[in-house]
Amino acid sequence: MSKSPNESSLVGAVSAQVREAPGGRLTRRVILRRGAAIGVSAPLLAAAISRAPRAAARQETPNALSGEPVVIGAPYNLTGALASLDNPARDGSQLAVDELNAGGGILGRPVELRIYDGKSDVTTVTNIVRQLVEEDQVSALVGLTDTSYVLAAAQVAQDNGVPYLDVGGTAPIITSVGDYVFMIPFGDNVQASVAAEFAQEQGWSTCALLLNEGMDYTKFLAQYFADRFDDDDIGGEIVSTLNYGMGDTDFSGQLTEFKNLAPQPDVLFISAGPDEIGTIVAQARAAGLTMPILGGDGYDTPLLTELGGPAANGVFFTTHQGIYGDDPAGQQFTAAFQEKTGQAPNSVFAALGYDGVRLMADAINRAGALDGDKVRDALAATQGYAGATGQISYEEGSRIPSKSVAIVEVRDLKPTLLKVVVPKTVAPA
Amino acid sequence: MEALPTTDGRLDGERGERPGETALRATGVGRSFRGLHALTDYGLELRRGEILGVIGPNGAGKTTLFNVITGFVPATAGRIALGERDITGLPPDRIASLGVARTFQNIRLFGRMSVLDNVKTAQQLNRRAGFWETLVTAPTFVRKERELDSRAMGHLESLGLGRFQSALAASLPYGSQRKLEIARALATEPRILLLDEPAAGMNAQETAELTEFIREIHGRFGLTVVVVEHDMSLIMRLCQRIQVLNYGRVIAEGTPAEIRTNRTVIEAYLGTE
Amino acid sequence: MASVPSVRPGATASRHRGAVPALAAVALALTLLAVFLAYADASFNGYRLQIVTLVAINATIAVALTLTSGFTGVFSLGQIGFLAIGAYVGALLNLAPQWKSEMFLPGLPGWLAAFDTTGWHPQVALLFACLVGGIVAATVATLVGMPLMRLSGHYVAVATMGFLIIVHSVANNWSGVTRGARGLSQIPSYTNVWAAYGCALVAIYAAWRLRVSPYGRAMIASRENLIAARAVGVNVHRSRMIAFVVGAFLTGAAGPLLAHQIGSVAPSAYYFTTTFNVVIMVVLGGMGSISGAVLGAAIMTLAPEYLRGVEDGMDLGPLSFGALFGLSQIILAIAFILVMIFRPQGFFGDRELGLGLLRRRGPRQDGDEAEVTPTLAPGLDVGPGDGASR
Amino acid sequence: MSASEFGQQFVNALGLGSIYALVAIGLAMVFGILRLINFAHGEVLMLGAFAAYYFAAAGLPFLVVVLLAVLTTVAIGLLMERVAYRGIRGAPDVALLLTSLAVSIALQNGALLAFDAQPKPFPTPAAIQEQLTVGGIQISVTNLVTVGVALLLMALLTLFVTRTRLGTAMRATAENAMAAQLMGINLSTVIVAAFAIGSALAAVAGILWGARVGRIEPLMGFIPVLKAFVATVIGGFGSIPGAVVGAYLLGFGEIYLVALLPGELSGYRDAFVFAALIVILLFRPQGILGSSEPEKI
Repeated sequence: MSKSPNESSLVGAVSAQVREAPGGRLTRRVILRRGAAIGVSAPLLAAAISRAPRAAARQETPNALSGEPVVIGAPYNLTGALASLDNPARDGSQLAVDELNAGGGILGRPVELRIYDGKSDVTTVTNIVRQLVEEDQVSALVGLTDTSYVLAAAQVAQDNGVPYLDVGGTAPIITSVGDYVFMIPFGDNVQASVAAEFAQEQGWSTCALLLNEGMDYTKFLAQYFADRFDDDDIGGEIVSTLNYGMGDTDFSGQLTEFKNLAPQPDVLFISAGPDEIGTIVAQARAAGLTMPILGGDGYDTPLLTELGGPAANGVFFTTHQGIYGDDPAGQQFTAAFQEKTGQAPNSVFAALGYDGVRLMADAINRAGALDGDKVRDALAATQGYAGATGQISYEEGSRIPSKSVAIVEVRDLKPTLLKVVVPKTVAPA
Repeated sequence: MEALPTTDGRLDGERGERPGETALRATGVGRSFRGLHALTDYGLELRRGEILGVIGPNGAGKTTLFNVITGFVPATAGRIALGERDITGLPPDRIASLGVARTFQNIRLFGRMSVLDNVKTAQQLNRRAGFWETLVTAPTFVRKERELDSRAMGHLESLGLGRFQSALAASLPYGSQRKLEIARALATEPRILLLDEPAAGMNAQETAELTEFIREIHGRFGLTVVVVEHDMSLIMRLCQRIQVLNYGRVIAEGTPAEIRTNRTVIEAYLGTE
Repeated sequence: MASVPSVRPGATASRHRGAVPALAAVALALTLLAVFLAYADASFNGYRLQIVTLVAINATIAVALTLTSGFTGVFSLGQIGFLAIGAYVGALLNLAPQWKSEMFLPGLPGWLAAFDTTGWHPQVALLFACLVGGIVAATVATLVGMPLMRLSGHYVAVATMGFLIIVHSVANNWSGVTRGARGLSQIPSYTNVWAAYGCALVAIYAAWRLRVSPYGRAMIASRENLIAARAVGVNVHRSRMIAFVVGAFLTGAAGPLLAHQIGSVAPSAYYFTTTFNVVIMVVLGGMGSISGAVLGAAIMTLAPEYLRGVEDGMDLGPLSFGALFGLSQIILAIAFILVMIFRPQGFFGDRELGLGLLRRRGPRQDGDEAEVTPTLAPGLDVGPGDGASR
Repeated sequence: MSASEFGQQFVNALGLGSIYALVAIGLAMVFGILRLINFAHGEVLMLGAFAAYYFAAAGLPFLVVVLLAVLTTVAIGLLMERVAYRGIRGAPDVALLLTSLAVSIALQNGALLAFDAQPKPFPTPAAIQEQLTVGGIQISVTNLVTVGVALLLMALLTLFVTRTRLGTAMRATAENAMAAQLMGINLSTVIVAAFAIGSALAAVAGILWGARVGRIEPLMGFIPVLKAFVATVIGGFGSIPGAVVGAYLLGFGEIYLVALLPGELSGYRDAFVFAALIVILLFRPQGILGSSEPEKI
């Protein structure tokens, strides 16, 4: 993973000069203080030691593969607000690369995943994607889980003709950036429609809605759900809509207000991300809200039951098929992940990150070349690819996969697959 | 000594004042801080061209008086007029632009500005540059700035500070800082100069020099001066009239000779020393 | 009376005599910059070109903040709010009409939705957006500044931070116009190095002209001693307002540059992370120094790029370190703490990089008070016609 | 708003305000003495919560866990003071503020590397996860415990600063550091005490926050410290009673704003809170309990 010297010339040289300027002045006392600085960095040293073995394993290249590695760029927000979503996705992508290297590689060549941290900052994300595309000349891009960041990255990929698989951004608008941009997850409109139709089946006709206006995912999901739930053929009614803020951890204000609705709604649709939902569920039950809670794939993490505890029972959500039930691809992924990391995948994003790399590898192999146009065409032609998150096919002209949606209920603290469905009507993207 | 760029003749003509007229009139001025009366029923008829001394024990309200006149602390009672103009309640920068300048008990210079810029900042009070002519560096701006430069330089040199012009104000020796503060106050081209303990921290020799300096600028700029001071030698040598404050009230007023022999003053003030 | 300060004889005269070589130096520097930009424009890939461009955009913002906060001592944490305003204005003006349609932005007024710059020359559209962005930001700054600039110290910091949070909140929630957290994308990439550096030079020039004018002296005086400044007739509120509004204009003008460079605008890009980044640029360079702000911007733009390689994992002898994402932030933070401990006034303090600085650098005194020694008088006290500082 | 809803929200706000208060006290104490707005205080809170998490995982009884977490954060607070802040005492306000921010960033990212980004479920003892129903009002025991603990600690703190030598020295230093030093008060002792007490309170706040929210994560410190910062401003910088009042006002403001605003506007909650803050600053720039002594001229 070394940079050749000439590559780092501009930025490196300038930075080096700049760095020397203060250095000359920081003299004797620096040495005294430097010891202190080590104190600050102790946690990261600890982390370094614990992560080292994984890095070593990555560097082994199986003998069977030969030639220059195929480099796949992986922009992820590994620090900052999005860290808890993107880190599992990165782990999934890394697992896929390890498996590829242990198997046939891509086009018989070893595979390298080049991961850069976008720091949950849009400008940094475009920087790293440009660096991956234009500096490191990666053959394809896989990564990112939130639409705002995906949109910025996708634009760079499109402009440079590099195929890009969006790992977690579920807003259908993503693919409007251009023909090199494909999604791994289904669109929010699909799962929201499934959820709305499921609510009708259960006879839930009034609903209170909680969402985070500040997050794409939750906002879109809620909006699509409300649109479909209102449709004449369902005839549901949203009786209250409340909002919470990015990074909020205390929802008691909103939940108390729901509690005081009279009559109580049949169901709560809580459009929340994985970070919040366990907390919200626990606080909702604590506030005396006993009705079923319904939501999307953001619920699909162990955090739901870890944080929610018994409160998580009676929670329903739509999610990616694969990990649940007896889908072989999903089971295989779960086992492999367990073996590699010592724990079960703790987020659906791990599976999405895994599928992203696997599908990209599959498309490159089908294209038979690293050429961007050919890979794009191969991706577009994907039919019935068995991913860990379900069957992926791109229909003519669409780069959002037609995927079936799983409906899961938490029973006895275990997510239990109810059924796998395709929505009757999809709310327009 | 070369001709000064700032002469008061112009002011006399423009403002239509004659020596002996009332320069500043305070009537019934009071100021209280949370019920504490720092200044009560204060009255003053400051005659144009005189040097008035204000003395009194610590906490007698001398600095409060200056703060009230210059607008830093609004009066809670009474009126203050500058000539015919009522300045009660005006903000300090307005009062400064109407011709009242002051120095401070603890020197307040613009420490990280050069000596020249300290003076220019004060001098520009009467010579505003337009925003756009500044931004595009119009010839008019260049001319104004040159003029400001040479006036300020002349001013500094006439006060014996010329050689420090590009030093930072904070780096000057103490005595020169005092002088610079006075020079800066003069650069606003005031009619009335308020000096708050100008001799604080000086030895007898320096105080004598300062007394001369004040007397000189008083004559040269045709100023009206009010000086608050603890140092009696300065007050007695300099002032034509003295007001004595105690507990925020004027307890005596008169010529140095009168004050020296005033029983009330001796009891209230000199007796305590 | 202790030490008599050393004095440069005939300083005024030498200032005016120095004008010609100073102008020549500025001309030379501009030529070198132009040559470098031409070279970069022709041969750099998009990544490097973006970094070069971002240096200029960040320099513009940092210089504007130097004007707003460094000169006046009024510490604003709201600068990025103006950047956001400029960026959204630029995006809304120059988005292609199909992206402004009812479907995407239902809350947009009809005339703005119909406003079509796609036929314009890109650079004209960009310039137009910068001007409008700057004007809107300056207008908002006038309204916000009227009350806020009466506060001082930490209270301004908190109040301007409140302004930032309000802007963020509006950007996040006013979905009909801003598309909320999703942000606006598909913004055409109009920004090039010439526009970015042109804007930066305008900002530097404006800040410098104000600095060496009565306005600048009033600002610095009110920073150095608020009470003394008022006593010599400085209208502190007015001079703060000028600094605040001009700073907002320059920042607002940089907004469209950033939007047209990144291609998307989202609230998360204009919040605390960016704010602190810019503040660090200014403090690192020296609050009150224009050239310090430029240097700070360059360091804070380039350093993270340079440090990215460090996060990838490394081998230290027998030890092999895995990827350590977050390491670059830690390194930068520790570096910043060290700078603050050993040089709290930043690299330049109040001074400017210029011929004067090089010529006048005296023996360094111990401690951090070096800048108050007369031998290190700031190269700022330049009179008219002196181009020594840039 | 119905009476029962009002009551429920009241308890809620009281709990939230109590946590803000515990954080704000630490901020105000350090600010009063050093003029330092210690943004890294939020990371002390975070590390206290994580310390509690790991000590609880070791199977220790909860009270021991709390005690150990407090000791851990006190050590961290003192280390922070020694390493980062001692070298910049007396530096300009901005330099102090940004240094604390840098410390905050370093600790945040260090924690991200050491603990992983995934939120961890906080091991709140089952006893305080209960719900009580009193007169039709649902009250969570966590809230009651939070309020109780906060009030107890504030009472102890009041005793400390009014009845002990060190406490008096701290107040004197906050009032006038120069005079206090002239009277023989050792500045370093006072600073160390302020950091120690602040960090101890932060650990408790971290644990209470963990119990309230149910999970902990490396980035959890920023929001409480931001809110506490606002609280200290509302109350008057450097004033401990002011910080407490500000914290409760903020707690109530937030909770009731969410309850009162129509749904489509509740996203603007922060905008309303901060607009209110700005208005308060304009009318009472010195804060609610801050003293308005004019600068001595």
